[in-house]
Amino acid sequence: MASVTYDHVVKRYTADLTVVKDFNVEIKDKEFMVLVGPSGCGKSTALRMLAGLEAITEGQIRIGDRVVNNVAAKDRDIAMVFQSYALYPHMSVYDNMAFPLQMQHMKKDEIDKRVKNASRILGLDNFLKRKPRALSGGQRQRVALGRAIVRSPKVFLLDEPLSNLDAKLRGQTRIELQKLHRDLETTFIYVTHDQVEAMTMGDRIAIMNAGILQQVGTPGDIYDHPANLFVAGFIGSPTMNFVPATVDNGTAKASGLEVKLPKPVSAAKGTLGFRPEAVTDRIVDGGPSMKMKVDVVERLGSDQFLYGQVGSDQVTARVDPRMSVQPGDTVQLGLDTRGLHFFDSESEKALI
Amino acid sequence: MHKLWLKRSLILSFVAVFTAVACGTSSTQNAGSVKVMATWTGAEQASFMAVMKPFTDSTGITISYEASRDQDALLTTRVAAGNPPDLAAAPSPTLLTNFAKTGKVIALNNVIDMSALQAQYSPGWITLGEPLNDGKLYEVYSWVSLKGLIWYDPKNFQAKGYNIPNSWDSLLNLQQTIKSGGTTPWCIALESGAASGWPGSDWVKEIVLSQSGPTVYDNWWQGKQKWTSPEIKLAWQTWGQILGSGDSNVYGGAKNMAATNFGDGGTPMFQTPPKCYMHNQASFITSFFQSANASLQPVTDFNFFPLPDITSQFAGAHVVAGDAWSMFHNTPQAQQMLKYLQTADAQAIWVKRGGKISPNNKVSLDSYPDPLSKSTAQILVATKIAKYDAGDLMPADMKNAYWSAVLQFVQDQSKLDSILANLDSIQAKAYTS
Amino acid sequence: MSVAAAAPSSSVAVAWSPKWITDRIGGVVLHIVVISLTVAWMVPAAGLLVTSFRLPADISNTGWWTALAPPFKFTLDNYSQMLSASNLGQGFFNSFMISIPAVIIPVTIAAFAAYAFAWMKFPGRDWIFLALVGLLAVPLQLTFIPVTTEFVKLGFTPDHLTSLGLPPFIPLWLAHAGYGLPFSIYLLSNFFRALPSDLFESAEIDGAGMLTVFFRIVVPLSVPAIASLVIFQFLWVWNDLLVALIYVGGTPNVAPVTVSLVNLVGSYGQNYQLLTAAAFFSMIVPLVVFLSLQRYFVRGILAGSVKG
Amino acid sequence: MDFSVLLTDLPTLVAVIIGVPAVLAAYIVGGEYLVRRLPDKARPSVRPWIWVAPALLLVTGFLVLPAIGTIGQSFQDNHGKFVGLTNFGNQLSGFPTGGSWIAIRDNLFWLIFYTLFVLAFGLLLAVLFDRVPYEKIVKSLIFMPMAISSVATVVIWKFMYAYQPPGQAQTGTLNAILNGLFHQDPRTWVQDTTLLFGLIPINNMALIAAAVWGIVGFSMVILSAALKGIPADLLEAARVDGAGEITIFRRVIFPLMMPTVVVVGTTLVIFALKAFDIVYAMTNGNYDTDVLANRMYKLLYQHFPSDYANASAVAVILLATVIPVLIFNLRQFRAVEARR
Repeated sequence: MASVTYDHVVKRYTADLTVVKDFNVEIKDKEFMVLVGPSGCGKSTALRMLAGLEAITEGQIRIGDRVVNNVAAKDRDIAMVFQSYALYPHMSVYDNMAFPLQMQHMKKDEIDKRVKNASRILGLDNFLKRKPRALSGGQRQRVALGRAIVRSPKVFLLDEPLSNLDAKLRGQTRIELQKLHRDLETTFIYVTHDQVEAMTMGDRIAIMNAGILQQVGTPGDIYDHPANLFVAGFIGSPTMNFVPATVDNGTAKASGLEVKLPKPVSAAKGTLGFRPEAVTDRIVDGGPSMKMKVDVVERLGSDQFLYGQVGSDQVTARVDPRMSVQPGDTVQLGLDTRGLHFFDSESEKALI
Repeated sequence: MHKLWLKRSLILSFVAVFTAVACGTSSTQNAGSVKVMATWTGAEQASFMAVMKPFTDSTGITISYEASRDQDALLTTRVAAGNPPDLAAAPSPTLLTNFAKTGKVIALNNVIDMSALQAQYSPGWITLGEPLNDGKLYEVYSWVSLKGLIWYDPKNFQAKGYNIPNSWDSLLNLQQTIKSGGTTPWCIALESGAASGWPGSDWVKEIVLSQSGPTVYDNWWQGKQKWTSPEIKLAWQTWGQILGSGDSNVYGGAKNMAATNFGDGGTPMFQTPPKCYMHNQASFITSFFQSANASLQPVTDFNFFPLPDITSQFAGAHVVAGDAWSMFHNTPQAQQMLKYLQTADAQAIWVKRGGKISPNNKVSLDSYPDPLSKSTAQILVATKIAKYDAGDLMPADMKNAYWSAVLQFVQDQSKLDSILANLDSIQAKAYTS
Repeated sequence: MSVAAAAPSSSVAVAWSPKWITDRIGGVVLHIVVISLTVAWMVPAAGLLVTSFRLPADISNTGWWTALAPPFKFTLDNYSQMLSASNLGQGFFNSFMISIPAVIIPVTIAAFAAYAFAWMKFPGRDWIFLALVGLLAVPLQLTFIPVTTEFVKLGFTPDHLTSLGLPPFIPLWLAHAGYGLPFSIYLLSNFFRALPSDLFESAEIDGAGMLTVFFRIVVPLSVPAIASLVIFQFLWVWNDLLVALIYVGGTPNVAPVTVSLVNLVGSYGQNYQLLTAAAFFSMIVPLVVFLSLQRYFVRGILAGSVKG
Repeated sequence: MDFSVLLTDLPTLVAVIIGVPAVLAAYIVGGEYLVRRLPDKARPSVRPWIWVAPALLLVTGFLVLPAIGTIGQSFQDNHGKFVGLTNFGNQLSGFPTGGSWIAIRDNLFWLIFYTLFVLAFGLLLAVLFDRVPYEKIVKSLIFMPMAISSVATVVIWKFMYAYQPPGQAQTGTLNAILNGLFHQDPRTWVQDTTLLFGLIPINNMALIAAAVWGIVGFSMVILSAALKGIPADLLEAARVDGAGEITIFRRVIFPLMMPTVVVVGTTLVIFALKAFDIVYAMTNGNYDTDVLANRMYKLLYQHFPSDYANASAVAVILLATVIPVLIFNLRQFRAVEARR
């Protein structure tokens, strides 16, 4: 088992097309690391460089202590699950899983043992003789996983493995993957554009945008302390409320809200950020409050979301489901300052 | 040096793979063999092999025979590549003469028995083999054929009381008589794939020879007589008389002439009632008659008379053709074979099998298997003026244009002047290259 | 883990519904169209087949269809004459000895080259590929003299090779390969290019070398394209006359069966009716090749490989 | 037939069964072995050349060098003297009937009608046959003409086009139909230069039809293979979406088959430019049916001594007409490349 280190890694196709810029991450041994970001952010390229499918323009990638820049893909001791699964259509499930082992010239009975073991873990026992075209999407996905598992690689790479599954299956598989990670005790690197997958599965998350690493941290860390406006907006659903504000004497002023910042900031202008759950129906005495003209009410049973106008800004609030509100009502809401963020208008960096 | 290295390594690399099997496959032919290329296929191939059998039996020399009707392309490529056969026989000397010009064939004067040749062949056949006029023999003829045979069905002639015409005028009278009887006198078929038109060209050259004589004929194929000259034009017009205006003397008219294969040309003669009474073609046509109608017998069902003389001055003039041999490698075996082929004994073998006539005087008329070939041979022996097929002596461009001109002429005889003018323009270029 | 059943839901058409009726009519029309097109296409060949059982006299006097009505006057003459053609057995053997390598060599070489053109990067790739396609247009007749001239200089002639104990057909094999390669590479590389790249990458990570990827993934997945290429190349080589005459010649020990068959006809075209029987005789082998490879033209060979 | 040769011709037999595969395998394995010796970095730049080398070598020897020689020859006379564009002048003078113009015109007919018909029929048959359970049988029947040698094809079409004068029993299939069913006078199909629909002389069309008949199996087989490569679920999805069969063909099947259509189309265009066999055997260019390849053949082999100079000029004209097709291919090729 091994750690993975990206050390000032750059991927440049042409002089003016750089898809990964100065990428630095250290992924610990046995860690479940999720690379997340919108499509085209360079996360897949970062993964493919690690897999050995793309050349590294600058910098180093290390697996354990070994620099793998010039090591062929097959010698990196990694396994990869493709978004498309990339199953060999002319081979049976068994042969698909046996293929990487045959490539290592492993003995027949050892191959058999490993394939049987993997198929038991994945519940594929009854399908070993089938061809991929006779399998459902979820089964194919598990064959793809199986093909990676049999090799017991040092590092497991997964490139959006759930995106071709339907919602229900995706939920299940998410849990199974986490279980698999625990069982295999291997480093997992998982690429996705879905922040829910990232939040639920990752030990740590690395968020990328436009080829640049934005923030690395545990899900909780990133949720509570986003490093910048992008991360704050990307993680969490519904998204964080952003209202433009001016700062005067430690107090931020927005169109419909005034709040004393918990910490002094140097900027005079910026964006106030607070998650919907920080906006409550409980108003603390002396605490900040706001008037919301409610446009839409969403009741989810366990939660109730209000979407409306505060001053000239759009705000979402998560309130007690028992509170009775109708669209068109104007309600008075409080703000929990513990969940308050302030982002610099220029750098978009979090100042609070 | 470099080439040699390349050659060796190429061969070695293959040898390396095949060493296991390259054991003692030495095909030892003590007497050697001769590589021969000719156009005889089918039954003709069998006849040629029969000719060569006594030779192989007595000398032990084997014949490696390659037959192809694509001889023009094949032999041209072989010669250009430096890999020609030892001997080649061609149905027309054009190709061989060209190789003589470029020094690719060997003069035969010291190869064959010239005195025997002179004793046994009429001088015309020997002169034909000296196309460069440098006193050297490049081609020698083994078998020949006579053109200008008018085929007819004696039963039909008898039924109508028609007589064999013995003069040109009586031929024209006969065709008029037949026509007034409501039947077209002639069957003519010009289709011959890539060589379409040649049967009509036979008509024209036979008329030129018989009408204007050998000097005009020779000048004509040598490119010294213009196509628009009065003599040649007259020959076409004379053929036009045979065709009749708008080809009305020919069964099916222009369309049928163009669309019918020369091999099927004579068969309408044998329908009842006959569609035509006469058909001009060389002697090979009898095999087509019999293939289309297996019950037909020579002499009783079909016979021929030679095309009547046109100008009395040139009476007994006939167009002939033949199979010419040339030598590309002067090996002892090839020499022996060529000497064998000029003998009466060798030539008589094929003569007896039918389909060929020998140019050798020593071949007895009794060798001919049937009355028709015998009378052909008699005519040939009696021929006062024998001239080789003019088309085959012309440059290929000229020959092809000549054939095409035939096709155009039968479509519309009134265009004769422009057709001949076009032939002149080709003549001006074709002989220079 | 739960197993998501892949139960195909078959929809049962309701009999006599308007859709059911139009479907039925559509089906009947389809069959009529397919069968009549096929029959129309068969007419010329059927004419040849009937003709091949007719006497020469009938062939030149009446149309072939008249033979289909009484009195039936069919004959096997053409076939028995054709089968007694000189050198037919040797010609048949030679044809196989020519055709098999003349298919294996170019198809193998083309497959490798096509893979390189489709999936490897090297300078000038596109231009070389285009030039190859352009070479399809070179008239073969033009190449005979320059190439055979070099072969003669190199001792690459049937006689010389035989004297070395090598097969005399080597020049012909190479010629058929050279002439067949542009099309072969063009066809295969088009097919290879359509294969999903994920498969190659996945195999690469799995530890497969280029050769393994090629033989275990590319080739099995390209079976339809390779099968059709094999058929075409085989047909061209089997039916070839001119290239064989040029590169090995028409002597009986090396000539392919096409030479024996075409030489049935006399130099004036006598007995051309034998070609009708010959056509069917020489067609047998290519048709067997076609029929036996037809099972490789399967649907959806890539199904299940990518996408869910 | 005598099959005793099987025993006598042992070296050839062994070469075919063992030698040829052995040489090929030795090259492949040896090449890969060499590549593996190389440093990691050098491999990707060396390997492609090893893979394409045998193909390039053979093609260079058999096609490229002769083609270059031809281009050189086209600017020289038959004695090797440089004559500039004289040969092309010969071929391109006398428009519209002189030089090569008739052949160029007829090649244009071939280019349009042969390509169009073969492609259209091939596509139609592939799509229709795909829907019937007896596909294999009908495909084999349509394919059969491909297996007939060109010599026999010519015999077949001579029977189709045979002509007897009006009033006679027709022996040609087409004239029998024309005469028997439509009560029209028989035609001399191969000689008749009347325009068909005011577009193309009947005899040119007759020759093209014979060639089309012989080659449709080719386009059908390749297009059918491409058709089978289209995932069934895509078609099902389209059907579920309510698309009619024609719409499905136009919007789903045809676009997906486009790369293959381009390959087949390109090949056919080049076949049309090289048309030779049928024309040579049936008319040898008479009755205004000449084509460039036949013209070149005549100059080379029915012309003594061979007129290499003019034959080369004709060949270069033929080769030059391929360039637009190549440019189209390049664009298609780049487009596919960009998509992946």
